[in-house]
This record gives sequence, structure tokens and C-alpha cells, in this order.
Amino acid sequence: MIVVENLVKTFGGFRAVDGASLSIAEGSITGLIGPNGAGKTTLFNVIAGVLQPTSGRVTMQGHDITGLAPHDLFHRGLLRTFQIAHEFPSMSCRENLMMVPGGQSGETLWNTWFGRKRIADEERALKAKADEVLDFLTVSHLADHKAGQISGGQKKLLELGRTMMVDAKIVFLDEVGAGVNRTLLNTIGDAIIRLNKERGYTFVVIEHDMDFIERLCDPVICMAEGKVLAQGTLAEIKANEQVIEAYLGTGLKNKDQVATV
Amino acid sequence: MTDNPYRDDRGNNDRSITKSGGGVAQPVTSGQSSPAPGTPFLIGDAMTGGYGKGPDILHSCTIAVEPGEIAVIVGPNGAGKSTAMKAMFGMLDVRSGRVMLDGEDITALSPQQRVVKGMGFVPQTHNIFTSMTVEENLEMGAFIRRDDFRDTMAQIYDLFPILKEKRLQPAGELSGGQRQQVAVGRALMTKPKVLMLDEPTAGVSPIVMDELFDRIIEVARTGIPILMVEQNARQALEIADKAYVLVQGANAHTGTGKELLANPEVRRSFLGG
Amino acid sequence: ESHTGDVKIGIELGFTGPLESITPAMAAGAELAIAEVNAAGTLLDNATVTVVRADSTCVDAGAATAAAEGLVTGDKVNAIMGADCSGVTGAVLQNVARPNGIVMISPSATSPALSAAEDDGLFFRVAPSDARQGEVMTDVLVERGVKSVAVTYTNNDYGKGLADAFQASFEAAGGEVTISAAHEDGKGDYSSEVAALAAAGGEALVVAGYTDQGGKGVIQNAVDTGAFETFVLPDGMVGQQLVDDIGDALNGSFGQLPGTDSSGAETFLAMATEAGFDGTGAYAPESYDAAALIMLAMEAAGSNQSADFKDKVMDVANAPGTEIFPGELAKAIELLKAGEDIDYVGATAVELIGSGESAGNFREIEVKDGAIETVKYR
Amino acid sequence: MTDTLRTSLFAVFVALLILGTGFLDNWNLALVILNYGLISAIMALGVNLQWGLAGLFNVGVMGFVALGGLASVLITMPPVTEAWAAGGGRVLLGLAIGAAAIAVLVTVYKRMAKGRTRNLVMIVLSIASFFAFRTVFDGGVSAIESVNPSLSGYLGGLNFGGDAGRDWWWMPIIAWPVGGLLAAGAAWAIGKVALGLRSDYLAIATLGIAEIIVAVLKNENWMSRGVLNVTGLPRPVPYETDLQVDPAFVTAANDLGIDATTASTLAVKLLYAGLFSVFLIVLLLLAQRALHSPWGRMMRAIRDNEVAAEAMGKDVTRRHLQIFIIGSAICGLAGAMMTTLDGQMTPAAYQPLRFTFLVWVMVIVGGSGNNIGSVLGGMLIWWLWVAVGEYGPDLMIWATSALHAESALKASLIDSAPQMRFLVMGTVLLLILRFSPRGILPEK
Amino acid sequence: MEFLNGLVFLTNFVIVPALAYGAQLAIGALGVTLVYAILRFSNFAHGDTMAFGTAVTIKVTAVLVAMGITLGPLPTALLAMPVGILATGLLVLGTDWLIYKFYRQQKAKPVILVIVSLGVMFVMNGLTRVFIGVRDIQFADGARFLMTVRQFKDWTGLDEGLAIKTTQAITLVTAAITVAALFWFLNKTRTGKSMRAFSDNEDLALLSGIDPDRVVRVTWLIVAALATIAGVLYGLDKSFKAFTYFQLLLPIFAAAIVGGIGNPVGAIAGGFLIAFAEVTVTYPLKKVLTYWLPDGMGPDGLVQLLSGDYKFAVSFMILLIVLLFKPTGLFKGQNI
Ligand SMILES: Nc1ncnc2c1ncn2[C@@H]1O[C@H](COP(=O)(O)OP(=O)(O)OP(=O)(O)O)[C@@H](O)[C@H]1O
Ligand SMILES: Nc1ncnc2c1ncn2[C@@H]1O[C@H](COP(=O)(O)OP(=O)(O)OP(=O)(O)O)[C@@H](O)[C@H]1O
Ligand SMILES: [Mg+2]
Ligand SMILES: [Mg+2]
Repeated sequence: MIVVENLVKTFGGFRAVDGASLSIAEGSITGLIGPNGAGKTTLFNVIAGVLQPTSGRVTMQGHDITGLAPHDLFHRGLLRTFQIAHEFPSMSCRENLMMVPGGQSGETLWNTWFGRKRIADEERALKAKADEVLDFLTVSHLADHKAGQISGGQKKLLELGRTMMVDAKIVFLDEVGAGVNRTLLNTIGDAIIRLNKERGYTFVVIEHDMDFIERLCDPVICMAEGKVLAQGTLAEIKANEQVIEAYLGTGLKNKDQVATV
Repeated sequence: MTDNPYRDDRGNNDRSITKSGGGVAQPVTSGQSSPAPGTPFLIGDAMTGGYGKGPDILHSCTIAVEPGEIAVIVGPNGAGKSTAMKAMFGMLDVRSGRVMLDGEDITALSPQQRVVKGMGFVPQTHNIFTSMTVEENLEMGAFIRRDDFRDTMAQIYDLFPILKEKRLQPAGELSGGQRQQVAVGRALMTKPKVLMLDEPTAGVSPIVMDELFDRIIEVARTGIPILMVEQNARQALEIADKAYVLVQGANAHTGTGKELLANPEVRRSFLGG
Repeated sequence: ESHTGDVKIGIELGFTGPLESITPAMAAGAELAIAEVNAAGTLLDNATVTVVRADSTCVDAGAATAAAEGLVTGDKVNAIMGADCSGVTGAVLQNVARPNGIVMISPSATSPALSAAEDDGLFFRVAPSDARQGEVMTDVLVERGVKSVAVTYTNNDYGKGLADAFQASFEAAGGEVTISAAHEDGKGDYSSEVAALAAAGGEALVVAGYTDQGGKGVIQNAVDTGAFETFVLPDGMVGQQLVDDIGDALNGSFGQLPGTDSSGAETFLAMATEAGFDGTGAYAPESYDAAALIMLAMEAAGSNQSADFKDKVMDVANAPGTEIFPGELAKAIELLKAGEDIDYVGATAVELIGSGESAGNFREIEVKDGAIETVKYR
Repeated sequence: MTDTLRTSLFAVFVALLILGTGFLDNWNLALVILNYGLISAIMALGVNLQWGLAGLFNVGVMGFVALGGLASVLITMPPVTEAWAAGGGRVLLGLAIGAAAIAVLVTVYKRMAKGRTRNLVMIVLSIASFFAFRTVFDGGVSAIESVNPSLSGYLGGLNFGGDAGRDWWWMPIIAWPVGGLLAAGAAWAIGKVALGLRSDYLAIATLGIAEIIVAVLKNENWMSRGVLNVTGLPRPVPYETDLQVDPAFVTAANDLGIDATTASTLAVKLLYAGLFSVFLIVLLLLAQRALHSPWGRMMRAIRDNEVAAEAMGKDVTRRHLQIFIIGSAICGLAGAMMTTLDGQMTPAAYQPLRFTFLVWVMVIVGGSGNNIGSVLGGMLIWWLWVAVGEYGPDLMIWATSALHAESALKASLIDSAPQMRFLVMGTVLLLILRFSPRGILPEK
Repeated sequence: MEFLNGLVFLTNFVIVPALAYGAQLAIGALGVTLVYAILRFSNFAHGDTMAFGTAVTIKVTAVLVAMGITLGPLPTALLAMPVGILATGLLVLGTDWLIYKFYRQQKAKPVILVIVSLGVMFVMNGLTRVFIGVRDIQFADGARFLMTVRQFKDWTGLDEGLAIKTTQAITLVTAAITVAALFWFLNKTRTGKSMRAFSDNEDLALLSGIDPDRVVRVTWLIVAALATIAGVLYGLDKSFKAFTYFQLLLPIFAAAIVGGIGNPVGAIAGGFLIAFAEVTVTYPLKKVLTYWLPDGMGPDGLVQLLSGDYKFAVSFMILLIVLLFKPTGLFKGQNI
């Protein structure tokens, strides 16, 4: 589906992504893990067109998509969420969702003046769809709240909700789980699996919660220092010495003190 | 497009676009504290309040922590956990109820007066100075300290080695997890008498999370009370001495970490089974 | 409608905006004439003249039109002394004065385009035409043997019009204009203008500007850097304040301004000093004359209605008749009442020609020992 | 208070201000204020589309207004045949060379590979074409400018109606949309280059471009006489003086019990008001429809967060360009109207304070993001701008009446009354913003 | 010799005036940039703040001179300047307390603050005019020149002269001192760093124990000092007129922006860039070339890059070109 070849992205002299090569199979839910600063988000940003790569190539279903603008990629079916929520603060949560689908006829000025009937119909459908998504995310009570005024976790949910508004081919999720309640995260995990199974979405998931990765992802790619460190099933990754050292660690050292009270 | 995906406000760093008006937290403006003997070290007692002129978010919510303890707040998204923290820190008007620290009623104190009283806080979002270097961020953490804070800084660099490496880089250019480490480091620099952390581990890798929890336990055992919001509830509750479950701005369950972990209803509803 | 009764005159000048520093003296000049007539108390049927000021802003046609509308339809003035800048003057004339049939006499609008504007005989001006002054200035330079000059002008219709007229006439007379560069008023720093002027060179620098605007800034800078030693000063630049500000360095500079071999200018100066304002301020004497003309024309027509006295303005301004100087307005009124002709000379040797603009008799001056001295009349 | 109630109250208030001026002072003044107010409202609408809707910080309003004014001259004035004969062709040729040069430069820049050769070629080409352009163009210009310089010296316009263009009285109404088009064209070019800039930088860039546009208008005499001004522009409404001698009109006026002069001045102003209102209402309607539609939602999303909007498939650059052009075109339209209303083109009149910042004040005070708010804000602020100049001095006399008649303080205070326009204007602005920081009609 | 003449000519008309003008713009731009960096809005009232400070200084100077107190060869205004700074400081603090504070508490959008500052500009504008009038005032006393054209010619024997005005020298010296002090303050002192923190993230600054009111106070005081210094230097070098000071706002903003708004180094670079651009781009090279080129090869035309008509536009063109290639100004804008 997506093939990344020798991708390099430097900031000043710093190589945030340092010759990473990986491929993402169609229909998979690929996990992307790695220590903080490994370059995962930067990799996403380069693939999604937010950043221009210093060198390297990205192809999607055989087409070269290196350096295409994000809005182009969106129309090719590539969606992403942001690690730090990027809501539209002055718009209501529902509007945050309703704005997503591309090619709405109401986005042409001419239609807003003379094609009001058609727009009204489309809007009705969109609204229903948005409400459905909000309901799924358990935040239907926030539909008319301004997105700038909801809690941090709710913003992350909205972020996810946007990807559910359209039929995507591949969705990049950057730490959807951080700050989201675990019970809800499970539901989200179910939804991802369902979208994957029923609609054939491909997912790439960055996440630090190993339980979540375990439930969802196969294969898992581990990055470190801008390179791909290991790739395989989670079990394989978990057994990898390097990964343990760089990323997973060996648990709390102060465990003994926990019991004091 | 800006070259920095984190800075979503059109690189403008002004409040023009991204920060919407209305519903803003109104910090308390300075007032007097008064003695309130016989209360826990830090307690937000029956707090009720909300943003600006909006509806109440907190409904008579009580949260307390004693020296040497780790208290953890969990709850669904939007329950009011962050709001409760802000209320205790004076970032928002408490309409009824009070906040007490070390036997003093500090409800009327402004946030910076509370800092002087020894409170440290890591907010959930916007918790670093993006345009300042990592080192300057830490220095700002020590703003109220008049003593030599170099060894505290060294300790923090020990704890988060990556920060030492990125010492001279603007914090806004760091990765999500690195930013989180800066934020916690900044609060630790205060050498606070009480430390409040709003989701300190969101986005940090397992190894750093372990380090962080280790460090939090250490700090707590030196006698500093720690109040922490966590979504990574299972791990947090394991190290918690006391835990609160907030639902819709009110206390739903209270107990030791172990108790709540053992409570099937809490597990199912809030801890993800 | 009564043809007598009290008289209202609107004074519309740019009290705010780029000319705000010279307009107070202009208004004071006009009010001096009005005070003089009021002191006599004999105008028409012992009418009292009242003044209504309005702000033309000099640049904003919309605001100027609204202000004039307030004067004419609101305060019901009988005539307007103004406006100052040609742009707003045209707007006020077309949008307010003509539709309402109100006489306007401008002290300072010099744009030739205004001569051609349709005015139904309502518009006059006492400022000289640019073309005439260009010729006079050429004569002055040629007589002094100056062969090449640099020219800088304030970038408006006055400055540009004068500079163009001068350049044409000077070059026709065999002189060389090394550079003709605009300067904008209201800026403090003129080093780049002077740098360009100096680089182009020339025996003298012609400054078609205003005494305390860019013109002064340019001279100051040119003096400081030693770019030029002699400056040629047209009417907008002749003022004692300039001489005082620049100091010795201006000695030897020369120029010309409207005036005849009469004591009018000096008398006006003395009167202004007594009244407590600077009579040498640019267009202050013209303003006195404009206001005086309005009132004398009313007296001549025996009416304060524009429709009646608009035809008398030329009569009182020009020969034949007894010459009238500043301070003699009461006498002029007496003469008119007696049915005699007058020839208003005033402070600036008013002589109206064509469709009502100044004929342009000029007084050549030179700065000597920090004072402005008359050399001769042209 | 509901939104509708608030809106109606504000509208009624503005109407009362203008009507009050009419009843208490005089109707001519009220109508002058109304007419310029309507034009200001259109400008405010344009700026509101750009800022309120898309977050584009355009501080170059003045430039687009001036371009509209230029269009008015170019369309409504009769052509100067002598000037065309003297150098019209040459100037056109020069302009063509200039345009061709730019096209060539752009192609070269796009085709050649980055590097020193390209830079060199670019520099050589630009210098060569600059000289070619200047040689051809300057000759034409000086030929044109020497045709009766004090009265024409320019090419004139396209109005072939007789009697100095007055027979084609409808030309100005055509000139208005053309003003919009001219501004749109400029906005397109500017937007292509400058819209990538961050807000404050975009602001100063547009400010600079506006200054450049005005500088061109001031100095290119062959086009619109520069600082020498073009006067006597034809109008779409009859002349008062003609009405005053029209027996039918005079009788009609007398029947109404108004004297002919007053009636004529009022009639002309009312006609203008009618024309302007039609344009304003149509524009407002279109703007409202656009705002409350998916298009408006998309624009707000872009304003809120460009990165996210881009990731959600919205072509931010294109949309920015689109709204920049539309807003600027509206400002150009208003500029053309204003020049027609003034009856003359005065480039020196284009001051940023009046044509950029005052318009911004209108938008912000009215309520940015709210079309109706900014339109009403335009009327309100314009009323204030005039009223303070009009009534300020009277107020000052009244305020100082307690002082001794001869006192120097009183005299100096009365003398400085015109300066009170700034003081009062500032104070009122501050008061409005104090009590309604998001404007009188905030974005909902 | 010929070469030296050309050089002196260039120095006299281009380099020296542009240096002085640039320094004045730079200090003005520093004030704008500081308000932007810390209080986050473009302060349109800055020009009028400068005018006010200068007006007070002028009044005090007049009193001093009347009392017979002067500074010898230096302008008396330098002695009066601290009073001007003080008065301006009080004015801006008062303004802040009365006006800006409210919007800060409301967390109003910066554009609101920009428009508010426009209102403040109107008011200050009016106040200054009522206070000192609209006339042109010259208040430089003491020795006018450090070196006159004549002295230079006599001294060197060159054909061309070089004049250095006392005010130009003072401008450069004061500018250097001011800038150095400001930099030291912002980057090295605790207060300076806390100001930067405040500008970055107000809420977090609060959480770090930084007193926002103090930051704001200090900022305004520095801004008042910068404004007064810039205004007085400018007025000494040229002359004082309220309207001119308002007009100065444009080049000052241009300077701040071209350098990268919010960045003090940028403000300084921007000031000089704008000043030099204004002077050089429309500068006719004719005379200099006549000196420098071999005899007989001197040009006939003026050899002007662009006609002087476009001087004002040209400085903006420079600005645009810089922004096209460096979209955030010469020195990346926005932070101190
Ligand atoms: N704009 C930038 N300028 C300089 N360095 C940057 C910039 N953006 C990211 N970096 C650096 O690049 C590295 C990779 O960052 P990235 O955000 O991709 O990490 P990540 O793998 O997503 O980490 P996390 O799990 O913490 O989110 C980090 O070390 C970061 O400091
Ligand atoms: N700035 C604000 N203005 C108005 N309402 C707000 C604001 N911030 C949050 N809220 C509302 O307050 C409620 C509680 O928010 P809070 O941030 O305290 O939740 P939380 O428990 O921290 O959630 P999370 O786990 O998602 O961070 C939410 O319903 C949210 O909509
Ligand atoms: Mg990341
Ligand atoms: Mg929270």
C-alpha cells in the first residue's frame, strides 16, 4: 500500500528521520512504536505531506506521492490524525466533523448562492453522519460545544472522529490513545478493527500503550533514532533485546516502595 | 505551510486565530490566605466552579493529599479532572468550596502566590515554553528559587537524558514525548512542597514512563505529596496511595489504589476492563 | 428671503492632516479681516459677521464634502473661505458649493485644473497660477545669471504644477534643470532626497514646497550636508519662520511671491503681529484677502446672498477704483456705500483675471542678515 | 439577548443616528453621511470576508480602493484623442514589452535548473528587458504628458459619450464593477506572491503594496494625471444645477413645499443612496449565503487551523487566494463608487489612516466574522468620523463656556477643537471595544 | 584623490545620514518589537508615544534653557530626556492600567488589541497636539556640528566635504548604548527571561511564579524609554512635528517586520536596512561615478536605479523582496 524508501528528514543538522525504509501492507493494521524522539511523528508528517523530505521516496499503491500537498493526499484517501490535537476551536464539534468530507457541492461559491436545495440535502446527510460519529465516540452531548472548549481527551476523540467521516484507504493515527480513557480506548480499538475488517481500511498506528498495540496491530515496526530498528509481530518485537533496551524497559525499579502504605 | 507541525497557529504565536475567545479560565487575582487548621496537607474541599460565565463543571468535588502520598485522579474524558486541578491551583474561580494548603486557606490566592507557597503544577496541554530552549524552560521552573539550582537541573538531566542532549534547542521543536519530559522537569525544578501532574505520562514511551513513575515514587517518599491525573490508570493506581474517580465533576469513588483496582465496576467503566 | 441680516462665513481648511501646521495662521488671517469688518460694524445693514470653521482635512474628499455640507446646508453660511488643498477644493466646489449656489474663495488652491472647472461663476482664488510663477522665477534666475538648478517639489498638485511650469520656462530660457525630484510632506527625514539632489548638482536648489513641511526639511538637510548654498524660494516657501529656523545659511537665497509695490504686505504683517499670529506663514495673507473679498463683494452687491454678490467679486478686486490695503476694510465699505468703485489690493496685491484667479504680480525677495528683503517688483 | 434582537437593535440605532442627523441638523448632511456610509459599509464587508472569515490580515485596503478609483477614471472620462495620437500606441507597446518580459522571466525561472547560470540569465534578462521597456515606454509617456499638461496630459478614459462623457451617464455604473475587476486582478497577482506569508508579515506586505499602488497613481501622470488630479468625472445621476432649471422638477419641488435648490441637492443624494444600497444589499445577501454554507464553514476551519484544514483535504492556498480576490474586489468596487461620488480622482487622498485603518475599525467594532455587524459598523464609524468633526468644535465651545471669555486657555482649547476629532474618535472606539470587545455584533 | 573625493561624497550624503536615520528607526522598531514580543500585538500608538515623550522633553528643555541650564556643546534636551522618559512611562502605564489590562484579562485576540492601540493612537495623537500644538519645533541647541563641510575641506584639502552633526554622533552613541543595555537585560537578567517566558505562554508563566503585572509594567517602562529616546534623537536631528511622528510609524513598522517582528536583532537590522534602502535605491550615482571613472567617461544621465518619485515605494519593495525570500524576516521573527 505504502512504501517508504530511504527517507531522510533533517532539521538543521539533526536527522530526525535517518534513512527509514518500510512498507505497509494493504489491509493491515501496522503498529509503529519507538522511543520518544525516534522520528515517528516526523515520518508521518513527511508521508502526509506536511513536511518536505530531505531525500527519499514515498509511494502509495505504486504512485509516487513524495512531497504531495496534504489536501491532495486526502483526496487520494490518505488521512491522518495529529499527536497534538488540531481541532478547529471556534467551530462546534459537529461542524468540526461536517467540514471533513471533500467535494461538498456547498464548497463552491456558486452553489451557495444558487444551489441551495442541493446543499440542504447534502447537509442533512452530513449532519446525520456527524451525529452518528459523535454518538459512537460517546460525546454526542458536545455536538454544539465549541471544540476549543472541550477537554484534552475529548479533542483527541474529535481528532479520531474526523477520520470516520469519509471513506479512507489508509489512516495514520498518531497516538490517539494518549489522554483517552482506557475504557473508551477499547471501544475505539474495536472500531478500528471493524473499519479494517468491514471497509478494508489500512491503519498505521503510533501508540505507546502496549496493550492497545497488542490487541490491534500486526505487524509492528519499531523505530529508533530515525531508523527502523525492528519489524515483526509484537511478540517478536517484545523479545528483541535492542527494543527492550531502547524502548520497553524492564518495569518499575521502585516497585518495592509501592507497597509501603 | 509552516515547517513545524506542532505550531499550528500559523506560526503566529499570537492569540489571534487559535485561542478562541470566551470560556477562558480566569485566574484568581491575589487575595489573602487565612489559617485553616486540622485539614489535610492539600485539599480542594467541595469545590464547585466552571469556566468564565459558563455552567459549573465541578460539583462539590473534593480532592485531598497528605505528605508522602501519591493521589491519583482517574475518570472518563471530560469528567473535570483537569478542571479540578486548575481549580486547586487558582487558575479558575471556585464558586463555592475552598482550597487549603498546609493548614492555610489559600482559596483567594493567585496562582503565582500559590507557587510561592510551594505548589508545583504540570498542566495537561500548553505545558512548556515553546520558544525558549529546554534549559531556559527548566530555569523558568526555578524562577522563584533564589538558591543555586544547578544540582536540581543536573538531577533532571539524569532522569531525562534526552533533555540534556537537546538542552539548547527550543522546546517547541521537540517530539511529543520529549515535550512532556520538559514539562515534568520544569515542575520538578520548583522544588515544590506539593506536586500536581496532569497526565504526565501521556505520549511518553514505556521506558520513560517507568522512569517517571519511579521518580514520582521517590519524590513522594521524600515526603512531598503528589497529586496526579492519569489515563494510564492501571499502572497509576498500582503506585497510588489514594485514588479518586471523578465522573461529571463529582466524586464517584474514593479509596486506595488497590481498592479501586479491585473494584470490578471501576475496572469496567474507567480502567478498560 | 431677506437679502440683509447677519452674515456667516465658513472657513474650511485642513486643520488636521498634512497641512495642519500652516492652517491655524491661515484661519487667523481670515478672521483678522472679519474682525476688522465687525469692528467697523458697517457692513450691509450693520450686519455682524460670524465665522464657522470646518475641517477639510486637506486630503479626504469625503470628509471635506461632509464638512462643507454642514457649513452650507447646516449652518447656512453665505460663502466659504477655502478650501486649502486643490483636491478637496474641487470636491467641495462640485458637490456642495455649486449645487447650493455658494461662493467659494480659496486662498491656496493653485491647480490649473480648477480654472477649467465649471463653477457657475462661484469659484475664485487669490493664489497665483503656477504657470505665471514659473515664468517669473525663470526671469529672476536668468537675471541673476544662474544657469543650472536642481528642483525639488512637494508631491501635490501645487508643487508638481509649479515645478513643471518652471522647468518648461527655464529650459526654454536656456537654463538646465539637473533633476526635478518630488518630496513628500510630513516625513522627517529627507536625506535621500538631498542625496539625489546633491548628486545631480546645480548652482542653486529650487524648493517648491511649504515653509514648515518637506521644503524646510530639504533645505535643512541640504545646508547641513553642504549640498547647496543658494536656495530659490517660491511663494509657499517664503516665511520668516523658515529664515529663523535655518539661520545664517539662508542668507543670499532668494525667491518671489505675489505682491506689488505697495505697503499691503507690511501692513498685514504688522496687523498679524498685533493680533498674535505669524503673518508670514504660508497663505496667511491670501486668507486675509480671500475673506476681505467676500465681504467687500457683499457690500458692493448690497446683499449677503451668493447669487447676488458672486458677480461683484471681480469688480471689487480689480481696477478701476480706490486702492484698498489691509486695515482699510472699513474705508472700503464706506466707499462702496457711497457708490464708488474700489480696487482691492490687500496683502497680496490681488488682481483677478480670467474666471477669477490671481493675475500674479510678484515681489522678488532676498534673505539678507536673517530678514526677508524686497528686491523689486515684477 | 438573542442574536436577531441584538442585530435589529443595532440596525435601528444606526438608522436613528442618521435620521437624527437629518431631523435635528439637516437632511443634506444626513444623506452625505449615508452615502459615504454605504460605501464604507461595502469596504467593511470586503475586509470582513478576508479577515472575519478567512483570517487574512490585509492592511492594503487603501490600494484596492485606489485601484477602484482608477477604474472610475479609466471608464468614465472621455478619451484624450491628442494624447492617444501623441503616444498612446507607444505606451501600450511599452506595457506589452513589460508584460512579455515578465512572462519570459517566469518561464525561465521555472524551466531552468536552480543554480548560478539561472541567476545570471535572470539578472541579464531583467536588466535588458528593463531597459527595453523604459526606452519605449518613457518616450510615449513624455509625449502624452506634454499634451496640454496643465489640463490633460493623460490618455483619458473610454467614455465616448458626448458632452465630456455626460451623455453616457450610465458609464459610472459600469465603472464600479470594473473597479472590482481591476482590484481583483491586482489581488490575484499580489495573492500569488504574498499569501504564503504569516499574518503580520502579510499585513506589512499588503500595506507596502498599497503604498506602491498609490505611489504609481501619484506618479504615472499619463494614466490619471497623478497628483494633478482628474476632476469633473461624469455621474450616473443628474446635476443639481440642471434640476434647478428644469421646470418640471421645480414645480414638483414646489408642490412638495421645498425650494428647488434644496430639493435638487436632496434628490441627487437620494438617487446615489438608492444606487449604492442596491449594490450593498446584493453583496450582503451573497455574502450571507456564502457565510452560512459549507463554504463558510470551510473558510472558518481554514482560519481556525490551517494545518488541520489542509490535512482534511482543503486546498488552503487556493481558498486563501479566492477570498483575497473577492474581498479585494469588493473594496475596489467601493473605491470606484467613492471616486464617482467625489466627482474626482485625488491620489493624494489615499491615506492609510482613512482607507485602511478606519475600515478595519469599522469591521472590528461592528463585529468581525459577522457580515451584518461589519456593514453596520461601517455606517456607525463613518457617522462618528463625520459627526466628531462636525459637532466636536461646537462641543468644545460649549464645554469651555464656563471659562472666562478672554482666557488664553479657552482660546487655545477652541483652536485645538479639530484635533478633538482624533481624541473623541479614539475615546469612542475605546469605549465601544471596552464594553463589547468582540464587536457590537460578535460572530455567533 | 579622485577616488577619495568620490568616497567622501558618498559618505557625506549616503552613509552618514543613513546611519543616523537607521539608528533612529532601529530604536523605534525596538519598541514596536518589544511590545509585540511580550504583549503580543502590533502597537500602532508607538509613533504617538514617541511624539508625547519628545513633546515633554521639549517643554522641559525650554524650562531648563530659560533657567540658564544647558549642556554646553551638547543639546540640553539630553538633560531633559529622563523627565520625558518618566512622564511617558507614567502615561503608558496609565494607559495600560486604564485600557490594555482589561483586554489582557479577557484574553482578547491580538487583533482587538491592535485596534485598541489604534484608539489609543488617536487619543494620544490628540493629547500631544493639544499639549504642544501642531507646529514644527526645533529644539536642538549646543554645537550643531562636530565637523562642518568647510572644516573638513580645509583640513583634508579635498574638493568634497564631510559634515558630521552633533546630533548624528549622539544618535549613534545613544543607540549603541541602548541596544547593548536592552540585550543584556533581556538575555541575562531574571526579569528579562521572565518577560520572554510570559510572552511565550502566559498561563505557564503564572504557574512558574512569574508575576504578570510586573512583566507588563517593566515592558511598558522599557518601551516608554525606547520611544522617548528614539523620538528625542529624531527630533534633535530633524525637528519635531506631531504629524511627522505619526507618519514615522510606517518605516518603523517596516523595519520591525523586515527584521523579523519580535526579534530585537531584527529590529536593528531592519532599521538600518530600511534607512539605507531609502537613501541608496533612488540615489543617482552620476557624481560619484564621475569621480571614480577615468576622465571623460563620466556618465551623462543621473544613473539612478529608480526615479526619486518612487523612493517611498522602493523601501517597501525591498521589504517585499526580503519577505519573499525570507518569509519571517531577516532574523526569524516572533521571539526574543
Ligand atoms: N521542527 C523541528 N526542529 C528541530 N528538531 C525537530 C523538529 N521536529 C522534531 N524534531 C526532532 O526530531 C526528533 C523526532 O521527533 P518526532 O516528533 O518525530 O518523534 P516521535 O517519534 O514522534 O516521538 P514521540 O513519541 O515523543 O512523539 C526529535 O528528537 C525532535 O527533537
Ligand atoms: N476552556 C474551557 N472553556 C469551557 N469549557 C471547558 C474548557 N475546558 C474544558 N471545558 C469543559 O469542562 C469539562 C471538563 O473538562 P476537563 O478538561 O476538566 O476534563 P478532563 O477530566 O481533564 O478530561 P480529559 O481526560 O479528556 O483531559 C469538559 O466537558 C469540557 O467541555
Ligand atoms: Mg510523536
Ligand atoms: Mg484533562
